[in-house]
Amino acid sequence: MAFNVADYKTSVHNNWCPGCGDFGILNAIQMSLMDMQLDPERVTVFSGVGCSSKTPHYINTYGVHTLHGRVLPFATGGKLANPEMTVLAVGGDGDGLGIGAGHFVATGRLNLDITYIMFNNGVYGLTKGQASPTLHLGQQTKSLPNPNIIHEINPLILALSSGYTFIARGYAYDVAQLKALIRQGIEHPGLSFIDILQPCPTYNNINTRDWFGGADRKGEDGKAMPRVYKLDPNLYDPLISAETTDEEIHQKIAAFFAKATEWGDQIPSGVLLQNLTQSTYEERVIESLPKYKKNPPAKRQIESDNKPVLKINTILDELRVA
Amino acid sequence: MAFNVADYKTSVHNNWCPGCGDFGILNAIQMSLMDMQLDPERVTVFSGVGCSSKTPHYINTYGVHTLHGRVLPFATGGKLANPEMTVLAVGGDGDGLGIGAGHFVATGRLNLDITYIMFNNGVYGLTKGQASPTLHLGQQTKSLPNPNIIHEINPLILALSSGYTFIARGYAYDVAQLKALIRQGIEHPGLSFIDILQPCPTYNNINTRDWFGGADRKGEDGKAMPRVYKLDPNLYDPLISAETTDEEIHQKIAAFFAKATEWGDQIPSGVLLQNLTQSTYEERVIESLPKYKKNPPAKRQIESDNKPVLKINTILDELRVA
Amino acid sequence: MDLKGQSFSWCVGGAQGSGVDSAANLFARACAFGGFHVFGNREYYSNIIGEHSYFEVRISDEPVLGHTSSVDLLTTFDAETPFLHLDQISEGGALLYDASLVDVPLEKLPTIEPRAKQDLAKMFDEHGLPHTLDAIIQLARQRNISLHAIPYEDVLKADDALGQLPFSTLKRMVNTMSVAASFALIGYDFSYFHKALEAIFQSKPKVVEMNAKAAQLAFDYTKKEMGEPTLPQLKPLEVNEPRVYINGNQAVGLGKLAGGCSVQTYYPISPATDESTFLEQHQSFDVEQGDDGSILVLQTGDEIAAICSAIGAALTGARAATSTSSPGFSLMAEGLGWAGINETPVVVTLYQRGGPSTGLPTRSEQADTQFALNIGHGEFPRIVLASGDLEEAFYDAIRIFNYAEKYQTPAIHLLDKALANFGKTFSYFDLSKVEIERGALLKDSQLTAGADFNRFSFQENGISPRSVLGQPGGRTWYSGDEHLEDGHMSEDPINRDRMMEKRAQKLVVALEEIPTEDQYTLHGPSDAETTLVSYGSPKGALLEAIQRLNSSGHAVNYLQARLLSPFPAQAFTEILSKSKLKIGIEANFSGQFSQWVQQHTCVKMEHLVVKYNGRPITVDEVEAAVLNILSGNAPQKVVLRHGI
Amino acid sequence: MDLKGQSFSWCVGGAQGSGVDSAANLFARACAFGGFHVFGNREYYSNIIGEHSYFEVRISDEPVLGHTSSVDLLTTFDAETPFLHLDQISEGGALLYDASLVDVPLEKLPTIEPRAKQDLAKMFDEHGLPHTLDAIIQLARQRNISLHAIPYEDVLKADDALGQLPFSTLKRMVNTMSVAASFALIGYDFSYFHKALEAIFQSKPKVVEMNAKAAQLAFDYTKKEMGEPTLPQLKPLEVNEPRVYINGNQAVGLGKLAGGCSVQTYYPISPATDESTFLEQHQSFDVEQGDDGSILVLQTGDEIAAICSAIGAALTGARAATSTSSPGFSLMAEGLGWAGINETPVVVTLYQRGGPSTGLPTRSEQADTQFALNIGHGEFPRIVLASGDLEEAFYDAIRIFNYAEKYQTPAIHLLDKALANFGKTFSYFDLSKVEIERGALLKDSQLTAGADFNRFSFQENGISPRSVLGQPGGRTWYSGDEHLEDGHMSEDPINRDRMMEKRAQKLVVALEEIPTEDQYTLHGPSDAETTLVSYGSPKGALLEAIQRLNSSGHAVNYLQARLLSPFPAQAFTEILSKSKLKIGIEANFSGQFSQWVQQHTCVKMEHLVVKYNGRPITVDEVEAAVLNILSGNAPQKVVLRHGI
Ligand SMILES: Cc1ncc(C[n+]2csc(CCOP(=O)(O)OP(=O)(O)O)c2C)c(N)n1
Ligand SMILES: Cc1ncc(C[n+]2csc(CCOP(=O)(O)OP(=O)(O)O)c2C)c(N)n1
Ligand code: SF4
Ligand code: SF4
Ligand SMILES: [Mg+2]
Ligand SMILES: [Mg+2]
Repeated sequence: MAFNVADYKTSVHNNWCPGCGDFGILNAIQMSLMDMQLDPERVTVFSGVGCSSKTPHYINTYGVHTLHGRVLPFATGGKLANPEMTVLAVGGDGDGLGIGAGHFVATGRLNLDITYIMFNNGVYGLTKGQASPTLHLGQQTKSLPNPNIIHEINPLILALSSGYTFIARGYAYDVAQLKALIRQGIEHPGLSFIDILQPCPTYNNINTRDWFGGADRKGEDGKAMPRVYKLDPNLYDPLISAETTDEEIHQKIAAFFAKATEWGDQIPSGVLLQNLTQSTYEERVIESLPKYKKNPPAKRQIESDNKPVLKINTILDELRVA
Repeated sequence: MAFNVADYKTSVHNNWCPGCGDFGILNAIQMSLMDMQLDPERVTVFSGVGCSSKTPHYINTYGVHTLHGRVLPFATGGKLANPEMTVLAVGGDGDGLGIGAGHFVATGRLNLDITYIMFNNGVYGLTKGQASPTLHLGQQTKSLPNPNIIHEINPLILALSSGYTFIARGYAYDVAQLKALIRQGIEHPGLSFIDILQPCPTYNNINTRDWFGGADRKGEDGKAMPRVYKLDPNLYDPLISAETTDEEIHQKIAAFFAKATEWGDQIPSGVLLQNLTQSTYEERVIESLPKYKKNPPAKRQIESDNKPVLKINTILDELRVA
Repeated sequence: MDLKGQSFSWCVGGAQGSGVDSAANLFARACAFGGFHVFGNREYYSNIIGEHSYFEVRISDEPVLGHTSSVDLLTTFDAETPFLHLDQISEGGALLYDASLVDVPLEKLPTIEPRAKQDLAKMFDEHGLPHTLDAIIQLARQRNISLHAIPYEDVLKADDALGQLPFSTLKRMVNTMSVAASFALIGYDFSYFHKALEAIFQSKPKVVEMNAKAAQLAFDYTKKEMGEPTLPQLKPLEVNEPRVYINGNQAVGLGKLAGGCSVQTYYPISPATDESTFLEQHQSFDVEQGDDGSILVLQTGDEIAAICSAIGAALTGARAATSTSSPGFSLMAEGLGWAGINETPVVVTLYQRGGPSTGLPTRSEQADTQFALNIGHGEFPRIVLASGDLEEAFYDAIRIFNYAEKYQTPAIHLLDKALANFGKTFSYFDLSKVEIERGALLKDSQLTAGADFNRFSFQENGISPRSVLGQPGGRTWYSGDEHLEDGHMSEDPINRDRMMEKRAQKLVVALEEIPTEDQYTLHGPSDAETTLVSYGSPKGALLEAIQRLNSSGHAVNYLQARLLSPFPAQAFTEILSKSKLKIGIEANFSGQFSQWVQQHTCVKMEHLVVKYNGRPITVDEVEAAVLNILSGNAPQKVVLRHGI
Repeated sequence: MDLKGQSFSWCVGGAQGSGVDSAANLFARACAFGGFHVFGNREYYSNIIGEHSYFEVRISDEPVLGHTSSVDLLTTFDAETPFLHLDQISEGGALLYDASLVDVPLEKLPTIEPRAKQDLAKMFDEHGLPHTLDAIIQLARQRNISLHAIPYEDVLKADDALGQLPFSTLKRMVNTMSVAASFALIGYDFSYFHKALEAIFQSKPKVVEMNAKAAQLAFDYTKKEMGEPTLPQLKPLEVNEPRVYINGNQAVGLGKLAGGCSVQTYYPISPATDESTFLEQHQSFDVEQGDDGSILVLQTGDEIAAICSAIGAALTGARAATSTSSPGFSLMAEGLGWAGINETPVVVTLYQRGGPSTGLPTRSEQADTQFALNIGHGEFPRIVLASGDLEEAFYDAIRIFNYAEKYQTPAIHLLDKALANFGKTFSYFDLSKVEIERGALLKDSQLTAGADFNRFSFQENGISPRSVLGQPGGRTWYSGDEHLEDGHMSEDPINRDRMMEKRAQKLVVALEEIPTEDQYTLHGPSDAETTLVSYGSPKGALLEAIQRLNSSGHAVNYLQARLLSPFPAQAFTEILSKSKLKIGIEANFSGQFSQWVQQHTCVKMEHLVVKYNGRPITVDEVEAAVLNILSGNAPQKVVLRHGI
């Protein structure tokens, strides 16, 4: 049975603003699922709360639209209980790096096999355009009464420090690249993070589609020189594998750092890091609890004819006093 | 008036376990306050909850023993309302990097002028020794039924990614160095983070005083070769100032990274980063609200003969409709 | 048609982002400039652009207390609004619509909710009508609603100058035109419209000019086409006082500035954020003496940080608050408990919204009542003060800081989305009515630098003189653990009991000290046999409803609670015992406030009138529900269901 | 002296980390091996090493229900314990103490609370006694308490072999010696002591050997020095059944394993963590068929993540729970609301501890009652089931998953620190008494892959058949926003009303379906004029107290609530209406459960008996309070203050 892209779409009316970057991301997710021919009923898309977090309602898989900032813990519980499911987590920059920053870090440490896609628009969209954690210091978008006095966070570097083993950046209007990145993220065995530059035409009048596209920077040929560029695989190798030496790792981290901090006129996109040397959380569980592999929590049989299956006496014997 | 070290001590019975590394840190804090001759009544020590967070009760300044994980937001409110106060924030690794990880990141972005001292013992001490976020993957301390399956977080790197502008590491049993580090942290104009390796003799039987001291590693002379060593100022320069070039900054970050990831047989201590190029939150407030400088919230006059001082009509005029 | 009870209800609807709010603002201001009292109710989706929103404006020559279920003039410029609001148009009312949209099929309107679409389709089928807007027009005609079609685009296109402009520009003016046409229908002096237009777009003369032109076209067109007026023709009134039109968020913000709040923390959340934005805009303001009028507004990483930072600030002596809505409030449970045990005066402004969970983020409910009264594990005193209207919201925003400081305890200012977004015209507020009372806050001169100090000293009234962080001579330890008088941790059972009793005592004292009129009000005839028991935003609807009921011979009064904690249980018991029929009225499912009353008085509410569809209770709903109950045919629980 | 009502109370105290728990464990086990029923109560500071802790063990030939205020034998090996516990020793009781400590001055004991120190000093001064332990001995002598001094160190030093060991090693054995000496005083068969010692230190034969030796010395020394026995001499009983000694954390952990919980999330917090540790230790276990007996225990970054991850797991069909205590619970408010609106069966095990805030982290209170019943903004159904003793705790831990799944709603298992740390001997639990009921959980065969599915379909009983994440044919959208039957967001007012009503209906059904005996129990004579109304951990004390009261001619019964939400209001109203005097008894300040009853029944509790010093209510306290109230001299609110 082959799934086509329509199989990943719902009929729910999409109420994002016209021109919102979210549309591109939504398409890319749907296309990557199709690309991989993932059975929509075996996929769950979790989200937080925000414009971007409405995404699951538009994707015809299982969808879990959770709480503001809590997408990762929800997704963690779902994935660990049913590891056979493909799990995507999606949400805004406010969701993931504002109220959700603690979970962003904690989940990084687990390296469980989910893919986290962050719609990074520099604002809290759904609450009408306040500065989000990625809005740069000193910038004043439309709805701010004063320039932003809180320093931005760099999502890529935070992901690195938190232990994400696949770190990429995409751009909402480069759906082809995005689709590939999401697929790579899903295929990566471990926790993937994809930071997506997402213009919010309604509230972010600084990092606009024009700005990312370099409409204000015409080259000699009169063409816009886009700010977002793709990492050249010949010049930048994001892979850390068992063969990579410590020395090389340090070099790669330094290169990662250099790329991750590029901003302004040159904004790299593509895979910035893929680390294959870390075990996943699921593997670690199996090490101490081999039964998990065959019978993860969602699949365990807990009753037989409505009676508990636990052999309780075995445990009671340990506690026996008479 | 000169303060001596006793002026920084309370008569409250200290109920830490005998041999706990916390004692050394407490002493170092008291000594650095004395060193700086800070008036105890102009200092507030905030803490979270945990063994280490009992610290304020032993220091004869104002003390605010807050909630588990919330030391930084409390301290932020206190400092911003009364910026004349010297504010220290103290607490455990669980407090700061477990439940408090979100605030750790968010506060880094503010770069306000407080000093955060983390008692890093690899365990949740007060709740009887569960793995804390800094306990390394695969380790099994005394009270763990199974080896730790969650990857550790590196506090130094997390601090860097979060925007802390002073990052140092101390060791609980090197009180002299610690005292100096804390003083530097307090003197640093901006947010300082001091990660302190703190043996917990009761629960952490891996990263013990002996282990840090290298008791298991005898040199040729038969002497223990300590794992913790001091960064050599001739070889490692942590300072980023207005003069530092972008190129140098990248080098420094790479060097920082290399040092921050050293563990095992070589554990660096000292100042790992001091960045003087960032404005503090207080400075940024003043830029858009110059009145803040002279009359911060705690000092503002809000009434005159019990009557509100607001000239309300000025604002009402803006909203006038008839 | 008559101006019913001197009031006239107007409503404009349309897609979010299409100018509904501006239209309402224009209408309201123009009415206010003409001397009318105005009341506004704003409804919108949790969405930025495209979903259906509407604004009801009710005007009168007397202050308007609430809004009604029906509207006298429904003004529209899209296809969706007539579909959704037809039923709401009053007997003898009017509908203004875009003539070019009559053929728009119901099915082509993606933002109409599936249930509504089904119901409409079914109704059309039953009436043998097409599934287009035309069906609505026909139904309106059947109901004798006066119909006013205006082809906005054609009207504009017919103009030489405007006709040249691109369609997208023209479209941005239909909202203004709909207001102008409305004024034509009610025969209003058009100069007030111009005044309002200028006031609103002060800084954009080009916008004013263009819109004025478009408006004139719409006004003239309507005048020409309308025939005999069917709506009341409104004549401007004289006003001898300056007035403002403000909404609840602004009223509270203003109250905070007046009350000396100098730190506000927040994390964005509807419908609370606008208050913080208002404060950010007014972070610097004029004061009677000196130049220190300022407030520090801190956007935190989440609501946990918001409450904790506010507490940290409060410990320094600054008056500190945080403002939030239901989900954010859920995250403040632990922080509030800390403030409770540490006797810290911190204010939380809570705008309740439709719950549970994310619920109905932009709709109203009073469903956090018991939660606010019980939030936080363990027991600690708290002040919970609930405002019933915007005037109370303003003064309460000041008073609550007094209570917080006098009783050294967290204080919750309980509001809701309805109040946040209700708008109303007011005379200028009078600050001479209020005092700033800082309670047992110690001056530096009352302390001895370096000396020992017991922040939590045992006192008969439970209130210990308070120092602040950094103050010489007031050195204190604060701890979330149970503590001694000096603040150091203690698990001693005897000290524990004393501390619990000390803290609880403060609320006993508060109940004695807070003026009765700030605790509750019995509105209407005190000897009425029927008593409506309520708190908060339904106040306006209740007040007008009991007026109507009493005029029609039903003796009904209304007991409004303001102070929910500490609760004036004895007074309530006495008042309620005198009444034969007690009816709890509130905007939630289970009658939470009635349960609170029952828990404290053991007096049963014989009936509950509740509403939980997220739309505020209207005057008509209250009136009808009470009449229904009085008729003896109502169930124990009457559910109000008006709302679009 | 007699074995009062067949029971004997023993208490050991000492610094945390000095072996108090091991001593108690030894004593309890040895008693249990000898056929006695054992009940234990453990008290300790929020501290790792050094602060005062104690363990009360009460034994009898019948099951012991609770603990008493007094102890018959106070066993000590430090100086602090006699200072603090002297008053507790019963008439005719005994004190065992370290003879070498008599000169230790009160002032030298840093861990005694300042208030206690002052009071003791004052008392010594009044009696003209020195401020040393000797004063206690003298006071005990005055009270005819039989005194047994044992010079632990000297006894050890006198031994050839042990005497050689370093002092630090010797010191680690005084706890064992104190137990041995205790057994000497009650003439117990010493072989049970040895059996217990071996059972406890199974894996450490050297420890067993050394301690056995030291114990023998203490036993012999005491036998020699004690003179005529003054305490009851206990003879072992026959047991014909296997028994366990377990505490509340273990009972709940076992229940979860039996109930099929396969995901447990937690963030460490006292007194809940031990349950999760128990589960981690038993993450793999034997089952009747196959080999899949396992539970995934996930330590999360905080309690917000704990509840959210548990919900995520529950959505996959796994039975999922999280276990926490009061501050952690405060952080779960928002998550619970999400589970509520999304009809997710997630279980929260809540061990209430002394609040507010960090409060008394290792003490007990029932002060989260109303909070648990109202937690979360907005209104959503929830099951709140409260266990009164360890047996109920075990079976309820199973049942609550059934309720959660049948009614598809979050469920709170309400416990407290007292229950967590109470220990009791039990016959083996009988799993044939319980069923696993999964409610409307759909099998794959009941669904059609690829077809549309309405997870929240409207049903008369409110319960919609449920699919799980990843299940073919059950595709669902979950949202914290109000939603349609398929789970997609909706702000339609009519759908909203229906969804609210659907969700609320589930609790109506639950109240009909849950067996009455699992909702509440009326203990004692059903026609008694006086009714004690309570829930949770005071059960044991209440049961024994009403036995005593009825034996002494007072007709008193006790209405125990188990199901707090949905609340059996009608049944309570009926039962309470029959009673003349209603007394609410609970471990908090304001009588929260009584208020809950009042809110639902409007029946007033004439008296409240409350305790809020963090120590569990004892049998004697209940008895005395009720007698006091019956005498007519008691205030409306009686406060219990026993506790050390
Ligand atoms: C606890 C809580 N606090 C605040 C909110 C209000 N809120 C809803 S969406 C949002 C921000 C959304 O910003 P982001 O995550 O960046 O998503 P975007 O809308 O930009 O896609 C906020 C603050 C909430 N729903 N819950
Ligand atoms: C909300 C909340 N969750 C859990 C706890 C329980 N708790 C108290 S201290 C602590 C951990 C302390 O660990 P750490 O911060 O590393 O400090 P340490 O004791 O090791 O110094 C925890 C989990 C709490 N007090 N509050
Ligand atoms: S507000 Fe911004 S992010 Fe939200 S839907 Fe509109 S354009 Fe997109
Ligand atoms: S448990 Fe560890 S960290 Fe806590 S006081 Fe004891 S030694 Fe120190
Ligand atoms: Mg965003
Ligand atoms: Mg720690």
